[in-house]
Amino acid sequence: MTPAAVPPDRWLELAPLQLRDWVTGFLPASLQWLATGLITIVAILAVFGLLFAYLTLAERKILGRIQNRPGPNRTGWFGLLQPFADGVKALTKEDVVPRQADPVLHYLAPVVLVALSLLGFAVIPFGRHLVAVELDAAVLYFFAAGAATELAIFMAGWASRNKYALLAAMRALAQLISYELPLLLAFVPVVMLAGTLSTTAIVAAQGGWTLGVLPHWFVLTPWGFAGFVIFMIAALAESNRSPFDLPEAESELIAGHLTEYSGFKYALFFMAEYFGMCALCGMAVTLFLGGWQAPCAALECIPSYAWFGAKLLTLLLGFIWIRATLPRLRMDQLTRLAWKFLVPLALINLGTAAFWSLTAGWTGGLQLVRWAVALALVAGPFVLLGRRLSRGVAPRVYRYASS
Amino acid sequence: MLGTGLLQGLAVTAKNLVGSFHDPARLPTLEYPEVQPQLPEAYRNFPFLVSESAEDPMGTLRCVACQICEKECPPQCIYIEKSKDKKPDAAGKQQIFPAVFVIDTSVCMSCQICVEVCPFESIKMDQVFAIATTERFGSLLLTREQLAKPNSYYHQIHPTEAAEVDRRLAADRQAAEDKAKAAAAAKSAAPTPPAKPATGGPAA
Amino acid sequence: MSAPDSSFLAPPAGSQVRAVHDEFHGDLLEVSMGPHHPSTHGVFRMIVTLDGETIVKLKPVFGYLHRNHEKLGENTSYLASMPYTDRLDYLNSMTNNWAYALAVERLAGLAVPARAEYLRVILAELTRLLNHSCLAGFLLQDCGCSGTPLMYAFREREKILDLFESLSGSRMMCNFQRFGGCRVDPSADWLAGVQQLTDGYGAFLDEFEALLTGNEIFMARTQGVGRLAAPLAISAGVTGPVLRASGVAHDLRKVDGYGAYPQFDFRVPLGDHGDTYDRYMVRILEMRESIQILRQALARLPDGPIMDPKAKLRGFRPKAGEAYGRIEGPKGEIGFYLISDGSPNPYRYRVRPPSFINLTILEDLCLGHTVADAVIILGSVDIVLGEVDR
Amino acid sequence: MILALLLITLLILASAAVAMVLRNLIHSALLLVLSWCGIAAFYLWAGAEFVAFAQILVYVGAISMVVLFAVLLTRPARDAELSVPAVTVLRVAAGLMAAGMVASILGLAVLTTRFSGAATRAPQLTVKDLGALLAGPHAAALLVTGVILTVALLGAVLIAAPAPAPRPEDHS
Repeated sequence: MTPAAVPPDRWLELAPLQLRDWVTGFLPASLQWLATGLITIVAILAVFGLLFAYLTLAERKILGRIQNRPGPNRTGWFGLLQPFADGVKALTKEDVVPRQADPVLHYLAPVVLVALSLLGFAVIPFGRHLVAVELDAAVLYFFAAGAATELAIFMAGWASRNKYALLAAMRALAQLISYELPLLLAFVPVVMLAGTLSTTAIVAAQGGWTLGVLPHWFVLTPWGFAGFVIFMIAALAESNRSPFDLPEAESELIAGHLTEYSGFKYALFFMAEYFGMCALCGMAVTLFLGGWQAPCAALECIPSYAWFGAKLLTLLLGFIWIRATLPRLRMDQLTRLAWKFLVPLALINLGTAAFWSLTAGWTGGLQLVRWAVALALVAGPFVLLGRRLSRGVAPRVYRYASS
Repeated sequence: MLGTGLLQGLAVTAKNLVGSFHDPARLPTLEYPEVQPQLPEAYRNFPFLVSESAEDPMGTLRCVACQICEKECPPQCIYIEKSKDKKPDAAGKQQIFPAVFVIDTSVCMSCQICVEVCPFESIKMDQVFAIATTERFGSLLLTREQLAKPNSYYHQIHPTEAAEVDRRLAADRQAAEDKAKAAAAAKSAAPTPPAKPATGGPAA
Repeated sequence: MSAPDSSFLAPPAGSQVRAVHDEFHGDLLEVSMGPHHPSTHGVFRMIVTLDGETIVKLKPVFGYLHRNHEKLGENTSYLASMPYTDRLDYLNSMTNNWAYALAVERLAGLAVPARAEYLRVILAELTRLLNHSCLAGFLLQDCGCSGTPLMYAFREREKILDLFESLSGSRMMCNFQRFGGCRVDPSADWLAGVQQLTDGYGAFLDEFEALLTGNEIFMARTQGVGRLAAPLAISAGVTGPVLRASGVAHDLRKVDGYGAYPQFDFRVPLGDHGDTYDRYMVRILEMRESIQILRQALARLPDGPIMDPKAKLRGFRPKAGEAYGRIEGPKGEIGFYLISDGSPNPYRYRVRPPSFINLTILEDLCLGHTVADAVIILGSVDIVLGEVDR
Repeated sequence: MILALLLITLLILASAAVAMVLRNLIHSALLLVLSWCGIAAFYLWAGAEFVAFAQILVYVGAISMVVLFAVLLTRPARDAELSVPAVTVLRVAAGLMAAGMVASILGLAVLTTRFSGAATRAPQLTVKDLGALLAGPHAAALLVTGVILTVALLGAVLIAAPAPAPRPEDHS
């Protein structure tokens, strides 16, 4: 048994960095910073590009299995070549631009969307040493980068000159305005407790274990759990995933803002959706699930980026699972859920976190009191606000005709 | 409490996700071209004309071109032209036969009405499962030659029904023979000489 | 459309039609939903006028699938219309067949043997299970589920279709009923298959309900949406589960007591609100009653012939007169009205399609709701365009 | 570094100018967003990370939505009518007046500010320092701004809210 501070296979942990340095070592010193940056960008693009490709396949497979059918399995072994077949198909399809459309915005929208959705990856720490840019205000940067994505969706919807697309554009705007707030409010407690806006510092703040098995992840505290749930709900809405896929709303708006898109531009939208989803899930892992930290001390021998990947995939699987199960909300219900439920809960959660932070010194029996109060502060408002939210909506008892 | 319904639903989908790996009832998909479907005996798609023998299908068609099916066919996809001459049928009786018998399968809706109204058990339902042609018009217009299939094929696809039909036909033939015999006996009892029994075709 | 209305206090958005344009709300948007829209259940078209997303006017347009069904019926023999009835409501060919057979039997004075009557009940209730399962699946699909409930419903529907196929030879276009009875006598194997299906269907319904009936999102989407008041339902001639969801106890199986239904013990579920959720739940409860009917019918299925010996296939010419045969189809009252002048073809052949008549109230249900609601309201009315357009 | 500043300035001014000239309101609004992004870039250039990201979050993420909403909701949806009406003397006069007022306020602010002699680089502030400043010496200003914004928001809601809907189930 080696001490946890110096894991035996440190080289695996550092392998990506050493590989990078080995490659840049061939270049003159003046160009090395550029090469390092480029390699980081290429690595992120490659990893998440592949993740996107196989996430689409995994989504179709899992949706299929949940729906009692095997899913795509014709292209390659277990359908493993399906993403590439889809890519070739999207590339070779005719790119139809409606005559009435605004050609510049119609073209720009998917490009802007993909570009913006990639920005967020820069500040997520994928491993102990793997973060593209160390920023003091990294969390703020992440959400600033994500804030503009719905603008691109609006551009797509408006530029298509299609009534469904226009409706989708309006929905996208309303959805963004509504869910930006709970998303931001949900991570404020984390910033408060960690005392920093830097992602690496937030992950570092969640390090360590109680008794070597209980990690100090924020999600394992009452306020952290509540924050995590609010964050994930808002993240679902931000990435336009079911049950918040209102801009796309297949059964209502045909394909929403995508109605007039075809070929590779259409694929770009999907790419952006999955990138956004991955980025938000990655941020959730960073903020609440301890980032790249291993769940217990004994498992620290596994490299940190593997833990990050495992947590990320778990959250993505959850997204797919939810998509397979839940029906879509209506626009007014969507905004009501945000303003009347998530925002108050997030604000109360801020108070819970403040309480937690102030009572950090309590020990022994007081520790129990601390947990009880915090749990009550989380569960009480949830039950009360939930009752208010679902007022007038309940299962019914039916009568039968008398004859 | 808010959320219990959602969790219940998630539990159901999770059960189905896991079930699809071990419970065949939760993965009923047949992977078609590799796994061919088990068609039930009653399955019907497109009619065919029954001939007595596989060697000479055109000579042994049961159809006598009575045109009832042509009249009754709801989408009117059958076209029949009667022959000018006659041929002996299975029982050796001289019958008219269809000189032209065409079914437009692009119109046919496999309703089985022609089979039900046929008094001669000569048109039956086939079990065409995969229908794809390279050409829209000619390939879907089935002629007499394409439609004729031997009785053994009928036995193969609808064994129960075919056996019953054979029994019925045999009974009819028996009854006809008995009747003919009785008539012959009556004739022979009568003073006039008996007619020569028709034992073969004219100039076989 | 473009004349600006400058009145400052515009009437509130809602079920009233307001000015086409005002300063605070902008333009009304006219959207043509359909005929190729993913959730209009076929080639149905709704021209909706939207204020924001609220519907202020809805004009249903149909006829894209018109096939001249009634005129065809007048120009072919009685028997030749039978396969065409399969194609009216292509989910429910068995009940369409029965309603048409019932009308012809009344016209020609044919009696149906007891075994055939039981068989018809079994097939009609299987059809009801099939139709209601599909409807629930489609409705949830319209609510935005990614196909999961629909796939579960189709999984069970497949079992029923397999039974239909092994009995009648075709999955959907069964063409099974004949004037004076049924076409094929089922084997013991087939009946065992029905028994097995009946025994398993309750468990499927339980699972299906666990999936979404108690789902908060689904309840919020459907409760209070598309309310249909009983007086409007009655005056519009609405029938079937849509009518019963509005609280009107009108089920032809009880009212007419046709076929073998009086011999079975079953209940008729009623809704109190007449909204989309009630229409959904009434169908789920009806399926549970159908299972009860199937159990009883299978247990008591009598032996005997399945055809009236007087019935004949060729040269069928009922005497001059008229008849109306109606049954409680899964979608409502499906009726056939026939006038005979003694010839092989009916003189007049008229269908009373439940989908079509239930659809006439669509605008009343949708006004004041949003586009998203219109889709699920349409789904809950349960239409099949083959029957609407005929 | 000066080159970067020039580029950023060019971007801000050009997009703002084009936004004013364009006839299509949506295009103008989107160019305005670009101009805001330019301002954020300027903050980044100046080393004020936090302000830059806050600028993007607030202006690009939220204010732009409000602008677009306002344009879409108060204008007919058809393309032909989305353009701004032609220039009239009245419009020019009003525009000039507004511009003059803004310019005079800004000019007044610039003129009355006393600049210290030597231009130094901005001190490297961390987020923590910013927070301490906002919650400490400038807490009153922050609170007053918050109250004013809240009041403005409430007023907007009151003006925009339709008469109470008759249907109880409509909460939108």
